[in-house]
Amino acid sequence: MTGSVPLVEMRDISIQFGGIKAVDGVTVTLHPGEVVGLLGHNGAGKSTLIKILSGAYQANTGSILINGQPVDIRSPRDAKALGIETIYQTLALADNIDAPGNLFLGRELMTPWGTLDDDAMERATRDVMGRLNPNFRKIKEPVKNLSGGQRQSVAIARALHFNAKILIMDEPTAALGPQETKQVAELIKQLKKEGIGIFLISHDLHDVFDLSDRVSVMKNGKLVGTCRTSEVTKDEVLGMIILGKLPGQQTAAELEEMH
Amino acid sequence: MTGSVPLVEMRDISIQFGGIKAVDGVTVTLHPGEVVGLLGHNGAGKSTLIKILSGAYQANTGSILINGQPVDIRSPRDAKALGIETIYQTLALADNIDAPGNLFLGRELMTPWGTLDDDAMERATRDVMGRLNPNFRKIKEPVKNLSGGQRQSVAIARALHFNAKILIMDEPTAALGPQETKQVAELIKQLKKEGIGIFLISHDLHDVFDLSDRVSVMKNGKLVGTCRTSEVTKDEVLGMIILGKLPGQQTAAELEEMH
Amino acid sequence: MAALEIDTRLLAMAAALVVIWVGLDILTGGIFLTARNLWNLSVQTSVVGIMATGMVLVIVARHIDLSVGSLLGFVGMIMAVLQVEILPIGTSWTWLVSLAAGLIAGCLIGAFQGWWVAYRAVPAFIVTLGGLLIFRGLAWWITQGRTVAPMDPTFQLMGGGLDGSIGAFWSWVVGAVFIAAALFKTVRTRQRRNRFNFPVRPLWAEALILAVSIGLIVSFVLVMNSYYRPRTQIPQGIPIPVLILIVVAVAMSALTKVTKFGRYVFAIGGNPEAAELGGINVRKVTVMIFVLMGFLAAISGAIQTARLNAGLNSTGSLLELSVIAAAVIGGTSLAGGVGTIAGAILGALIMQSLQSGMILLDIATPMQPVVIGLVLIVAVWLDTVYQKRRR
Amino acid sequence: MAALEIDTRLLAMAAALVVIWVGLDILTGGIFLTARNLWNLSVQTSVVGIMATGMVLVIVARHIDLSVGSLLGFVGMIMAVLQVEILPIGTSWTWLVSLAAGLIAGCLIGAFQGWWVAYRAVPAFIVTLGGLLIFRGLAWWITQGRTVAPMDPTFQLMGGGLDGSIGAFWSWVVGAVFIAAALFKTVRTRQRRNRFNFPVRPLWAEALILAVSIGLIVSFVLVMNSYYRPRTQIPQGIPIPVLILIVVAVAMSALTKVTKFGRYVFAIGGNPEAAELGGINVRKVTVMIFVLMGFLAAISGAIQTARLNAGLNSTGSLLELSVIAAAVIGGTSLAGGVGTIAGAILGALIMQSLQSGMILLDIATPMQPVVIGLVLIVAVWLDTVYQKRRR
Amino acid sequence: QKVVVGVSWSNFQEERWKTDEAAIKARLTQLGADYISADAQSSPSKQLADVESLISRGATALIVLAQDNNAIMPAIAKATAEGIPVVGYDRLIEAPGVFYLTFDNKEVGRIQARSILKVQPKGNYVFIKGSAADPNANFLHAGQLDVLKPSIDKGDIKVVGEQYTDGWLPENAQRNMEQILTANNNKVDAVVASNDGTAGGAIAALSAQGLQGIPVSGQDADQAALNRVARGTQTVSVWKDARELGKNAAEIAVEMAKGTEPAKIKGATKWKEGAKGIELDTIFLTPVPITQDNLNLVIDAGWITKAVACQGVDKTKGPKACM
Ligand SMILES: Nc1ncnc2c1ncn2[C@@H]1O[C@H](COP(=O)(O)OP(=O)(O)OP(=O)(O)O)[C@@H](O)[C@H]1O
Ligand SMILES: Nc1ncnc2c1ncn2[C@@H]1O[C@H](COP(=O)(O)OP(=O)(O)OP(=O)(O)O)[C@@H](O)[C@H]1O
Ligand SMILES: O[C@@H]1[C@@H](O)[C@H](O)OC[C@H]1O
Ligand SMILES: [Mg+2]
Ligand SMILES: [Mg+2]
Repeated sequence: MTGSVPLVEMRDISIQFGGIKAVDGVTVTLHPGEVVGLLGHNGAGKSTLIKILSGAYQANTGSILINGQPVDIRSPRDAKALGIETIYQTLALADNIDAPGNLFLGRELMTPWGTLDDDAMERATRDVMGRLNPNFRKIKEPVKNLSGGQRQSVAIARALHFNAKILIMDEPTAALGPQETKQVAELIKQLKKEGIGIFLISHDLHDVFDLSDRVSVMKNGKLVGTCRTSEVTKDEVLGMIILGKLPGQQTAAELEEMH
Repeated sequence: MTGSVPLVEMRDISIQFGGIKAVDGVTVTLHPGEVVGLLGHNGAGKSTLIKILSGAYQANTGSILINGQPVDIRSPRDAKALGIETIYQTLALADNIDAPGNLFLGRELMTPWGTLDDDAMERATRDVMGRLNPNFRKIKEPVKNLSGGQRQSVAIARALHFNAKILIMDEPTAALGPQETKQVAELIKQLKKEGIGIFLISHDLHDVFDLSDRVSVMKNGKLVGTCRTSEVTKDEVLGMIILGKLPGQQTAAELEEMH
Repeated sequence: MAALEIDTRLLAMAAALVVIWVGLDILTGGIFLTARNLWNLSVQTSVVGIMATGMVLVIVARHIDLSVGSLLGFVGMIMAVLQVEILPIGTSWTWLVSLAAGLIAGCLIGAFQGWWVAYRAVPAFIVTLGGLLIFRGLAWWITQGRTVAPMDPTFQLMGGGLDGSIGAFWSWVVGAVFIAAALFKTVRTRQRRNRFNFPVRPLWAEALILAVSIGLIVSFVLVMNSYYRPRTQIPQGIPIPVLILIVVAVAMSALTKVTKFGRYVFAIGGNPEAAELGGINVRKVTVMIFVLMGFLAAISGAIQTARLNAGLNSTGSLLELSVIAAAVIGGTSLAGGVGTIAGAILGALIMQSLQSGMILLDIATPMQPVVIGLVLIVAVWLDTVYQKRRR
Repeated sequence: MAALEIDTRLLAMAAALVVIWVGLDILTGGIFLTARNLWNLSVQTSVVGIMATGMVLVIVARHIDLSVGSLLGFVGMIMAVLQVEILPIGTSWTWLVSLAAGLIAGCLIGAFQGWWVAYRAVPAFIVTLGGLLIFRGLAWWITQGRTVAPMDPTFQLMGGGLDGSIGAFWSWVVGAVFIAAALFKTVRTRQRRNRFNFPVRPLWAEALILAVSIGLIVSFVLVMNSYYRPRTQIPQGIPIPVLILIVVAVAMSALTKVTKFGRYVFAIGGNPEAAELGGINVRKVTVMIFVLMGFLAAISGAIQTARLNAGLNSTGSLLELSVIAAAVIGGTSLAGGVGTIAGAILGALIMQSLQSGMILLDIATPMQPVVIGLVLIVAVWLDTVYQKRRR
Repeated sequence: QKVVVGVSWSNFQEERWKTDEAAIKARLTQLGADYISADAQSSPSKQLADVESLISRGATALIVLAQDNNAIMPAIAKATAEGIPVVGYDRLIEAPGVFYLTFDNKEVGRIQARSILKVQPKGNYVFIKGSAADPNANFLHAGQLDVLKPSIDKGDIKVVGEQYTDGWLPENAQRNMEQILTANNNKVDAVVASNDGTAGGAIAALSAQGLQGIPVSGQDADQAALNRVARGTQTVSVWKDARELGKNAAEIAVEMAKGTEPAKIKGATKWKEGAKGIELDTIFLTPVPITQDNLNLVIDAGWITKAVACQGVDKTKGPKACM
């Protein structure tokens, strides 16, 4: 798989805030039907890296290739046009608008008269939310009145509903309950089958190991390395995260230290 | 332990938003040196319940007793005066202020001249953050420029620094990396030893089982029940969360269904 | 009550308006609720009302426009100068060309201000405070402070002066159109919701709401038709500026409720960053909002200039405050994300009723702003309390 | 450069001011940078500058105060009436009592407005818009529009008129005090940071900053002392209103930087909810902010009234706009949470320099607001650009 | 039917209008007519609404102090259509049938200029004009130039500063004066200020430079201004006896309400020198310059008490009226 043209290639990406490099020369790839876990300590630069792909930030240097073609992503609109959907760590919901409004934000369904088709959007929302979070009732409520997990469900539903080719999930289940988390895991497997490429950021090593084909680990803005999950242990990955060294370079003593 | 006077008793608490009961007749208790896990699906009412204890909301009905004495908590100030510290799910940080400023917000250290002692606060912050999140450097940066996990570290540090008697932690590790999460777990064990009572809300069943003495499960605003973690299995608790039934009432078929 | 599914906040405001009207009528010994006064009141409300609908969008999107008064004055002056000094006097198209030029100028100024706000990230407060100074200065500069008069006779009709009403027959036609529209909308909504098996209002509730709406429309036309031209028995009917206000209100209501643009404005107000991340072209929408505001201010400028039958450099001074106040009294939140067109118009009506009421009551001049100021504060406070209760 | 650790934003503004000054000096053929003009400029700046320091806090806490102009006028009128019509004329304490009464009135009005904002949750925009109307009305109402004059001679000194300066000797004393304070602060800071082994500025940087500060203080005193009393060789020295401005600026700077209150104001601006959850009594702090604003407006009211040597009902009209503009040009963010006192005073100075400069240049009156408006927009834009760059 | 006279005021910012109002009210009461009023607060559009309200309230005659002589026309048209007679008060309203009662503004400007010219025939002159938004400011200035133009042309008088005063606000006048003094290094010999408020601001600026005492003009005979005249810091204030104007207006309004034609009003003369050349029936009252020499005029007339006018005046050196 790694031989073929990757769906996404972020090449030598750097960005700095006020002189400090938040992401520093990072290269990652993603193939169709693949899940790549992005790991790293807090502040490692994971969110910043994927926000460059989703159009929220512009890299200072480096390039992005989609299907081998260099692309110029200058805004979230550009990313969406390329089939990149994102679940942001901050959720990015319009608090004063209800779930259907948020779900279809920027891609509203219209009646033949050219007006918003609120009923159709409500219908669709009930469907998708029903699958994701069966306890969810507050369809007509502004999302600011929802609980943390309910809000996250809305954000997930929005990214899933629009046939993405590339999906970015930044801590998609941080606020979700066990049942809802399982639903999302199921969904990821489903999407994988459909050939969608997924960047998954999560602090839950179990989840990442269950779902990812490869993991890329970052530390202090730099890429430590990328491994196939089938070829490393959880402890070795933890070593990458904490020590910032590739599995081959980790000593037994260092690994012991971690526990 | 359950026999003695509880440190906290929230008795028959209800609150409603726009006619809908978010919390409905819930009673929970907490003893000194005890960790009580609060579980439930998204939107079950966990955050709302503990916000009543922390003074952010006022209950419509019900009463709160601290050490057996009824108390009237009308504002976060009242709660703090009673030794109740809270880590909010939303973190509740002032984005434009740096980590020391947030850590000491409302309880600033002063010089003998009656002015803010910024140096002393910076010193103390470096100490506590160093323990919690060793990668953390951005002491003088407004917290809006921190990563999700860095922000959460600041919120945790704030709650821990002031010798709480009662600690409320609403998803304290949702955004934390594996190493940072472990630090927090260690801290909880440490605080337990010191006789502090802790309400812990988390979606990570593993964590909750590791750390809690008892778990209280909520569903749709109501209390399903409370169990000692030593007396139930994870699956039974999952059953309580999803089915809303006590372990004794769950049928094998229902439990099977869940998987 | 719940079955009616109506915006109770608007209802509360309407109730407040009724209380104010009845109170003023009693205090003025029956002058306030005469057809003549209501007719005058409606004309006086139109200028602020039209702009308040635009201000709702501006404020919902978390901006503010302090320049509308100056903009109105400047555009009014442009139209006046065109009619009096540049275009040939007395042709059938003079009024049209000058009106069009004014509306275009309003849009351009709006675009100019919107550009600074959207593409240069200068806070709207500053841009429009600058605009307030700039356009007031330019209005003066055009004629070096001279008043320009009189306006083209056709143009004058927009002001609702002596001939500026549509008469009894056309007033009834307008009423009939609105009744038909209300009926049509009710039926369509039921059809569409039934399509998805969504719950609909019970029939009795639907009927009640329709009956009240029709009743209001009919009473409005009746009142407008009971005010006669001076010393005749010929009914005035709906004044043209009021007709314009009605059209603007309907159009703006539709814009906020059933178009993408309206949805985006609210989304931006709820969370500008989220709107951007959601793929909305926030900057474009922002410019559009200010263009719309400029356009509406230009309409108001035309009405005001026509009504005064003169272009003055001072026209519209301090009007921005009334316009913002109308929007806010009408339930628009200065924190953004919340507001309704109908509310803004009710707000304008309340403000104007108080203002005229005080003149009728002969309250000492310096005390008039004091009363208005207090009412403003108390009105918004009551609304806050009411909102909290409902939560 | 980095070793200097100074607020580069303030530095950029100071640079802008220098550019404007030099530009105006060239355009006016050397009139602008005469001691006389700078002396006048400093007096003219004091009224707006004093209020702008308070406005910084108001805006940082996510509020706004539109009433300061009216409040100033109302309080000024109270003081004038007390001096001329109520208290015995010519006693030694007349000015003191009336001044105290005015300051108390300012605080009370501030408390009144703050109470509505904090405890009744009415947006400050509305409360102070109401206040703008109310206090302007009351200022008129007190004397039914009559001008009240002349003021007590001692009181007049506050206006910086003919005798209202402290002379050469005391000006040097003031300068010396400031130099001593600068030295003391530098030493203390180094001591404290060394206590914790925190990094300190390199000695050369410290010395450079001190040298520049002392240079500025000395030049200021020199300029104030090179302006002589008319037709004499006696130096005027620092005018009293400017002295008041300096004291206010220092006090407000300290308030924002080294007190709990200041910290809380910024926290509220950053996230009001978080501040409340953090245990801050947000409502009390909010009331205090408005009390402070009222107090500062009252001081300005005293200066303005003394300067005009008359109480007028129109004093302070539209001044709120200059005050807000000064704060915003000075880097205060209307979104809350960000702002500095020094910036606000620089902002006031820039605005006033432009205003006086245009009169010296004899720019047509109506064009003056046009220029000010454009500069306002461009200044804030440049600041935004600059801020973005630094990120 | 009872006569109800509605008075539409343009504003009350200047002190004089309160006196006008009192005079109108008093005379109407004597005549047994009702007084109703509204204040447009300097807004022409509010004035239109005001007139509408006055008509709603049953006015049978109107006295209108126009904020703007053009924008007032629709209001006049409404009144005329309703058959309500109108007295144009103090400021010209050029519409057929309106009775015009005034002091001529241009004449006021001329008086101001003449008084200054008399004490300072040569030198550097400054014009502190009225509000740019008030057309009256230009009429006044035109009158001033009528008188001063020859001297300016000859070069006797040099205009070294000329500024409008935003909103007639004294503080703006003060700032402008300060800048003009700076620009001319204090070489200013006379100030033609357009009313007493702006004169006050200008004098405050002059005093700060120790220049109090150079000639300054004004108008309205404001109390503070008369006191300045007594102290010698202001040269002249043009007194337009508002009480006379008010009393006359009340009488004319009542007569017209009872059906008297404008032309039949006692003392009315025909006049058509307005911009549009419409023939109006008018009565002009004469404005009087008040200087130290005739200060007693206003005191004797009861316009101001001697105590207020002469407050703080040196009894030995002060004007005769204060002795
Ligand atoms: N301010 C509010 N206004 C209206 N409804 C609210 C408000 N806050 C919470 N709710 C509702 O109350 C219910 C309980 O919310 P709460 O935040 O307590 O859930 P939770 O158990 O903490 O969920 P999560 O695990 O997702 O954080 C939810 O249905 C939510 O929509
Ligand atoms: N807008 C910003 N301005 C300045 N610094 C920023 C900004 N956004 C992020 N940073 C910094 O960049 C670094 C990387 O942040 P990022 O959010 O990418 O971390 P992360 O790996 O997603 O961490 P987490 O697991 O905590 O979410 C952090 O040190 C953060 O403080
Ligand atoms: O009397 C003056 C009046 O004529 C003018 O219009 O406004 C200013 C007043 O002082
Ligand atoms: Mg992140
Ligand atoms: Mg929660």
